[in-house]
Amino acid sequence: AAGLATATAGARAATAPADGDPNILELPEHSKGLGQAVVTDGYGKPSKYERNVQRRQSPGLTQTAQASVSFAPLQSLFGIVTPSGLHFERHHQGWWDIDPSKHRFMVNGLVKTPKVFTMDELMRLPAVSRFHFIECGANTGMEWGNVAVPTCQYTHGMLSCSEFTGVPLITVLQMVGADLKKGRFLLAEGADGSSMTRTIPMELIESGEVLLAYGQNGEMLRPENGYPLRLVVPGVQGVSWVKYLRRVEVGDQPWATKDETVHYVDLMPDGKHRQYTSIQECKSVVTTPSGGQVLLDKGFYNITGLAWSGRGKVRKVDVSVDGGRNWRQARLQDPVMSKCLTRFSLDWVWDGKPTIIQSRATDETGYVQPTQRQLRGVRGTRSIYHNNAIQSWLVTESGEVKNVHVS
Amino acid sequence: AAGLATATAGARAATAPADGDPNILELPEHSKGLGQAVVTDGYGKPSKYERNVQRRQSPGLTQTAQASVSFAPLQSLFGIVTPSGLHFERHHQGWWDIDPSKHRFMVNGLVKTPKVFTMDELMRLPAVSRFHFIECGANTGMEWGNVAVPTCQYTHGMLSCSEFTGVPLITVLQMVGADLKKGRFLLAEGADGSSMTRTIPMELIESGEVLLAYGQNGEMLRPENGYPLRLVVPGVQGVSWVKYLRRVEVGDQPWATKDETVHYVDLMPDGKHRQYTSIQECKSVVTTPSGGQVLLDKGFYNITGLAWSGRGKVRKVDVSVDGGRNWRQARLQDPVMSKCLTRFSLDWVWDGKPTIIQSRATDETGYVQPTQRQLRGVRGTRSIYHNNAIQSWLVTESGEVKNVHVS
Amino acid sequence: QERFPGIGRAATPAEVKAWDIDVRPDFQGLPKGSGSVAKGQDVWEARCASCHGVFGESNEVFNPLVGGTTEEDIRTGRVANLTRNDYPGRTTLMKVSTVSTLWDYINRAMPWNQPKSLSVDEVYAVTAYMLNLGRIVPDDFVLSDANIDQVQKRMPNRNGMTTAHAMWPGRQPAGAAKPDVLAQACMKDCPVEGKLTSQLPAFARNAHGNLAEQNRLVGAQRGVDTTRAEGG
Amino acid sequence: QERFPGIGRAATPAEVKAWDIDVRPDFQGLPKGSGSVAKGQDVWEARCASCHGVFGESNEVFNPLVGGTTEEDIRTGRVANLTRNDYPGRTTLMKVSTVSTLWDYINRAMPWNQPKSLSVDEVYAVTAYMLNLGRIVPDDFVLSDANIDQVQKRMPNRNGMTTAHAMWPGRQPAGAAKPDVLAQACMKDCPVEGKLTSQLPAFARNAHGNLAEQNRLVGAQRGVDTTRAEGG
Ligand code: HEC
Ligand code: HEC
Ligand SMILES: [Ca+2]
Ligand SMILES: [Ca+2]
Ligand SMILES: [Ca+2]
Ligand SMILES: [Ca+2]
Ligand SMILES: [Ca+2]
Ligand SMILES: [Ca+2]
Ligand SMILES: [Co+2]
Ligand SMILES: [Co+2]
Repeated sequence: AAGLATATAGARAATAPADGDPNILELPEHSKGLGQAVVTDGYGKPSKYERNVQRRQSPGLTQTAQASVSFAPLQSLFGIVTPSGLHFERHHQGWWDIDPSKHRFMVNGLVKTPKVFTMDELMRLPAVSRFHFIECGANTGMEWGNVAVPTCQYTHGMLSCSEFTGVPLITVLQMVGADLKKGRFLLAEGADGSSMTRTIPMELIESGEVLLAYGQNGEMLRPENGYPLRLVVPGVQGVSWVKYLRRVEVGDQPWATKDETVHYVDLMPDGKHRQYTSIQECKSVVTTPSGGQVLLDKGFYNITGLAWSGRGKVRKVDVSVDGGRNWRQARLQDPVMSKCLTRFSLDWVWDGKPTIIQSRATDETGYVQPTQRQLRGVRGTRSIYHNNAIQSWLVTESGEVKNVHVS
Repeated sequence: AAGLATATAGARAATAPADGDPNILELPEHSKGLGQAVVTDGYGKPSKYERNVQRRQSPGLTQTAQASVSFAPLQSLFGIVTPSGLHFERHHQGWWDIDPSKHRFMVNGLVKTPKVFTMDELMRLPAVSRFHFIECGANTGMEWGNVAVPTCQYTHGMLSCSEFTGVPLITVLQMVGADLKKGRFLLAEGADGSSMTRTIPMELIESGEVLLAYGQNGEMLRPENGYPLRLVVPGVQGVSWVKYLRRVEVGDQPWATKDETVHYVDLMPDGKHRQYTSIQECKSVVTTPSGGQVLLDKGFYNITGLAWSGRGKVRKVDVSVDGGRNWRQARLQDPVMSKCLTRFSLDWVWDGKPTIIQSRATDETGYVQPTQRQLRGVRGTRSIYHNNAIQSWLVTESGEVKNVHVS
Repeated sequence: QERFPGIGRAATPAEVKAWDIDVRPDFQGLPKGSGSVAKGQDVWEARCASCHGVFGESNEVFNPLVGGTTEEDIRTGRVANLTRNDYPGRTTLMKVSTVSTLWDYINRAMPWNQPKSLSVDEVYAVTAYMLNLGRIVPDDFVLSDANIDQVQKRMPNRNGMTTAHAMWPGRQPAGAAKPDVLAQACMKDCPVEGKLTSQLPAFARNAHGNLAEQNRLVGAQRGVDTTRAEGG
Repeated sequence: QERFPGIGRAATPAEVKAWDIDVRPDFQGLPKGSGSVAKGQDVWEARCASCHGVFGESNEVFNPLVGGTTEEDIRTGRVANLTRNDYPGRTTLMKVSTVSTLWDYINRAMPWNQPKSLSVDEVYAVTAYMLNLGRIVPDDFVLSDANIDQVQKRMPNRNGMTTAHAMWPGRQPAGAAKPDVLAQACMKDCPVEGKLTSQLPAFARNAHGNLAEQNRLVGAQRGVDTTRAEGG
C-alpha cells in the first residue's frame, strides 16, 4: 500500500502533530487579510484548485476533432445537475457560436401553413423548464467488448443532466395546423454543416415532452450544446436532440437519415441492424468510488452514483459490494424526476480487502438493468450503441479502483 | 413609439421581404463550413452573444468593493437554477480562493469531544443534494422608501438558487456527541477576514435541513460563494449561510454577533430593532416583463417570474395585469420544492395600453405576500431588511417597463 | 462502535484555543485583559482612524461608528433618535445593544485589512476608546474583563432589541408564533387606489448604466436605451 | 382568433425551397437531375478523395466508405460479412440500406469542410461513383431521379434493417412491445461466477493521461498516479 500512503500524504487531519495541525494553529492568510472585490468576474469561474475537473477526449477514439466527443467528468460531480461548462460534447461537423438574432426556425411538411419564427418570437411563447438527462446512444459503447478505458468519465461520460427551458414543440405544431393524423413522424434538422437530421416519433411530441429549448441551467444553451435552439427529446439518445435547430418537418414516414441508417443502428448477432433504436434504457453507474481512483484509507465511505431511465422514473437502485452476490437498496435523492438523473448513495465500510462494486437500477416500468452477460446474451458484442449493462469496479488491496468485466 | 421601433429593428421575422428573409435564403456560414473542435474549452463558457448577462453592482450602494454586493441578472434567467457564474455575491471582507486540502472544520462547545475534520473526511460522509434558494436579508432593501433602482436585477437580484450538496450538519453533531438538550443554538464561523459569525437555531439543524455544503450545481462551490465549505441554511437569509466555514460551536444562548446586533436587525416604527429575524418570508417577482425592458410589440407574452418562501413550498402565485384590481392564478412549474425558487408563468396578450403588472405568492402555511402598503403599515419604512412586498412594473404605451410604487 | 470509522479526530486544546474566539453577551469566551481609553486612542489613530475618522465620525466613505446617542439614552437603554423618522443615518453605537458584540467583532475582523492583528489588550483599549467617544465610559477608564459587565449596563441601546417576531425558525427566543403582516389573496375587483407614488426620477434614468446593455439581445424584449430620454 | 397573436409568420415558397432539402426513402424531396459515374469520379477525386481515399477505401484516418459487399449481397439484400464476428470494420456501403440516405447526406453535409457546395447533378454523379465503387451500378451508369428507385433494389444491405425492438418510443414502426433483455433484481446469494474476464492491460495504464490529474484534489479519494506501475 505504498501508493496509498503517497496519495493521502497531507490529506488527513488524523496525522496532526501532538500540539495540533499547523493549518489550524497558524492562521491562514485569508483569516488575516482582505479578500477580493465583488464582480472580479461578471461571469465567475471555478476555483483554481478545481482545474482537474475538465471534460476530456478519449485518445484515439475518433479520427477528427470536429466529428468527435468529449466526456463529462462524472467522477467529480455531485447531485444531478451537470455544470454547463462540463457538459459532454458530441459534434458531427464542429460547433458554432450562432448569432441568435439571425437564427430562424421553420416548420413545414404536413401542416396548414408552413411558418417561420425568430428567436424573439419563440421566446415569447409559453415555456416550461424541466430537468432531463441527455445520453449519447454510444455512451459505454467502448465496453461492448473488452475493457478499453479506465475511468467513468470515459465509460459513462457521454451523459449530462440539465434544467432545460423551452416551448413544447406541440404548441408550435398546433400553431401551424399540423396534420397529426397522417403526420406521425417529424424530421428535426440542424443549421450547422452536418445539418443533422433525425426522425422523432409524434407520440413523444404529443405528450408535450419534446421541447424547442433555448435555456439550459438558467441561462441560454451553450454554443457547444446548440445555442440558440436545440430540440430536447427526453429519454431518447442525444443524437436526436438536434442542435442549432433550424427546421422541423411533419411527415407520414421516417426519414432513414445517415444517422438512422449508417450510424446509431445496433448490429445484432444475426447480422441485422436495429434501426430507430432511440430510447436510453434504464442504467446506472457508481461514480464514487470508480475507476482510476485510489481510496484514501480503510473505513467509512458513502458509495454514490447516478441512475436514469429513458422510460420514466428510476424506482430503485441496488448496490453490491461483493461482486454481485448480495445487494442492498441504495438511498435515492429526491426529487426523483422522469427521464432525469437520480443520485443514489449507500453507506459502506471498507475493510481493506479487494472487492467488486456494482450498481443496478430498476425503473418505474419494472425494467431491470442487466448484467453484461445478460445483455450480450441477447445482443452480442457488436451493437456499439445502447450498452446499459451493470458496471463493475474492482477495489484492490492498495485502494486502487479499476474498470473490470466479470462473468 | 419611436424607441420601440429601434429596439425591434431586425428582430422580427414578420418584416421579411416578399421573396423571403435573407437569413433563410442566403445560407449562413455555419451551414456551409466546418465548425470548431471538441474541448476547445475543457471548461466551457457562454456564447459571446450572451455578454449582457452579467452580475453587476449597484452604483453608490456600498462604500467599498470588498464589503459589497453584486446582483444576479434575474431578468435574463430561465427556470430555477442560477448559473454559478451569475450567482449573486455578498462579501463582508472580500472573497478568497482557499486551498481545500488545507482547510479544516472544527466542532466545539457543548459536545462530548471537540473534533477536527479535513475536507476529505467530510466528503466521505453520507451527503444529500437539494435545491434551495438563497436570498440576502437586504434583498429589495432599496425599495423600502422610494424607487431607487430600475431593474429586477437591482430590486431582487440578491437571490439565487442552486442544487447544494453536502453533509447534514446533524450527522456531524451526532459524531461529536453534541448536547442537544442544553445546546439549542449553534454558532457558525467563517475562515475569511470577517470570520463571519451567525447563530443558527438548533431546531433547523435537527430537521436535517442544514448542510455542510461543498457542492453547488454539480461542481464544488465557487470561491465567491464559500469554496470549499459553506453552511446551507434553507429558508434563512444568506448571511447565515456562512462561507469558508471553519467552525461551529454548540451553545445554550444566541451570540448577538455584529451581524445580529448592528446589521441584519430590522428597525421598527417604535424605534426598536427586531433581532434574529432570519426567515425569508414568501415573496415573488415578475422577471419578464420587468423594469428597464421594452416590449418588442403588442400581442402575446408569457409573463413569467419567480416565487419562493423560507417557510416551505409555494402553494400558488397570482398575477395581476391591471395594477392589482383583478388577479389570475399562474402556472407553477413542477417540481415545486421546499425553500426553493418556483418558476411561474401566465399567458398575456398586450393590447398596447399602459398597465401595471404584479405577482403575489402564497406559501403552504397560507401566508400571503403583502402589498407595500400592508408591509409598511406594520413595519414602517426603515427596516432595510426583509422587504417581501409585491413588486409593481408599469408597462408604458411605448412598451417601456418601469419600476414603480403604487398605493 | 463508531458509525463512521476513520473520519474526524479529537481537536487538541491548542487548536480549540486558536479558533474558539467568539465572545457572547454573557461574556463567555472573553479572555482576561484590559486597556485604557488613552491607549485605545493610540491604537485607534494608528490602526482605525484612516477608515473610520479620528473621532469615529467616519471619513467621506465609511459609515460613522459614533454619534447620535445621549446621556439620557445611556440611562434608559433606548436610543431616542431611533424613534425619529427624520434622523439621518444610524451609527454603530446607536444600534449595538451588547458591548460583547463590539469586543468580539473588533477582535475577529478589525482592522479590516489586517484582521486578528490586535493583541487582546489592544482590543480592550480600542473598544474603551470607542465607548469613550460615545461618552459611555469616562476619559480615564480602563476596560477589562472584570468591569465590562458594568459597561453593559450603560450601553445606550441595550433595551432596544426585540425578538417578538415570527422570523426566527423553530422555537423563538421569546418570539411570536404568527407572522406580523397578514395579507389576503383577493382575486376579483380588489380595492386598489392605483396611485403611482414613486418612480425613478428622469435624472437617474441612466444611473445604473445603459440598460440596453444589461438585457439579452434576443427574447420577448430588449433593454431600454437609457442614454436617451424616454420615448426619445 | 389566434391564440398567440403576433408570433410567427407564413414561410415564403422560396424560403421553404431553400431549407427543405431532405430526401426520404420514398424519394420525396429528391430534386430532378442526373450524373454519370464518370463525372462522379471527377467530383470524387477533386472534392472527396483527400479524406476518403481515391477508391473510397479511406486514407489513414477515415473510415472506409466502400468495401465488404458482394454480388451475392446485392442479390439478397443482406450483407453476409455482417454476420461474421471476425470481419474487421464495417463500411458505409455494408450498412446503408436506403440509397436516398447517401444522396441526402452527401447533399447536406459533404464535402465535410464545404457542405452544400455541390450542385444537384454533382450529388447524383458522386453518389453514382460511390455506388459504382461498390459494383452496385455499372461503369457507364447515369444516376437520375428517374432510375434511382431501380438502384434501391440493388442496395446490398436493403433487407438488413429491423425495427423489431422496443426502443422506438410510442407506437412502433413494426416494433416490439417488450424490451429484449429481461433481467431480474436478485438481492441475496445471487448466482455469480465472479470471474474477472477483462481489465485494462498494464501497457494502457497511462494511455488516457495521468489519472491523478483527472480527479479532484480533495474528496473521498485521489486519482491514481498512472505514470507509475500499479502499487509502485
Ligand atoms: C481599511 C479600512 C478599515 C480599517 C483600518 C478599520 N476598519 Fe473598521 N470597518 C471597516 C469596514 C469596511 C467595515 C464594515 C465591514 C462590513 O461590512 O462587515 C468596518 C466595520 C467596523 C465596525 C462595525 C461597524 C458597523 O456598524 O458595522 C467596527 C466596530 C469597526 N469597524 C471598528 C474598527 C476598529 C476598532 C478598527 C481599528 C482597530 C478598525 N475598525 C479599522 C473598515 C476599516
Ligand atoms: C475534409 C474531409 C472530408 C471530405 C473532403 C469529404 N468527407 Fe465525407 N466524411 C468526412 C467525415 C469526417 C465524415 C464523418 C462525419 C460524421 O461523423 O458525421 C464523412 C462522412 C461521409 C459519408 C458517411 C459515411 C459514414 O459511414 O458515416 C459519406 C457517404 C461521405 N462522407 C461522402 C463524401 C463525399 C461524396 C465527399 C465529396 C463530395 C466527401 N465525403 C468529402 C470527411 C470528409
Ligand atoms: Ca463516426
Ligand atoms: Ca454595511
Ligand atoms: Ca481519518
Ligand atoms: Ca466559544
Ligand atoms: Ca410577429
Ligand atoms: Ca421535405
Ligand atoms: Co451520439
Ligand atoms: Co446579506
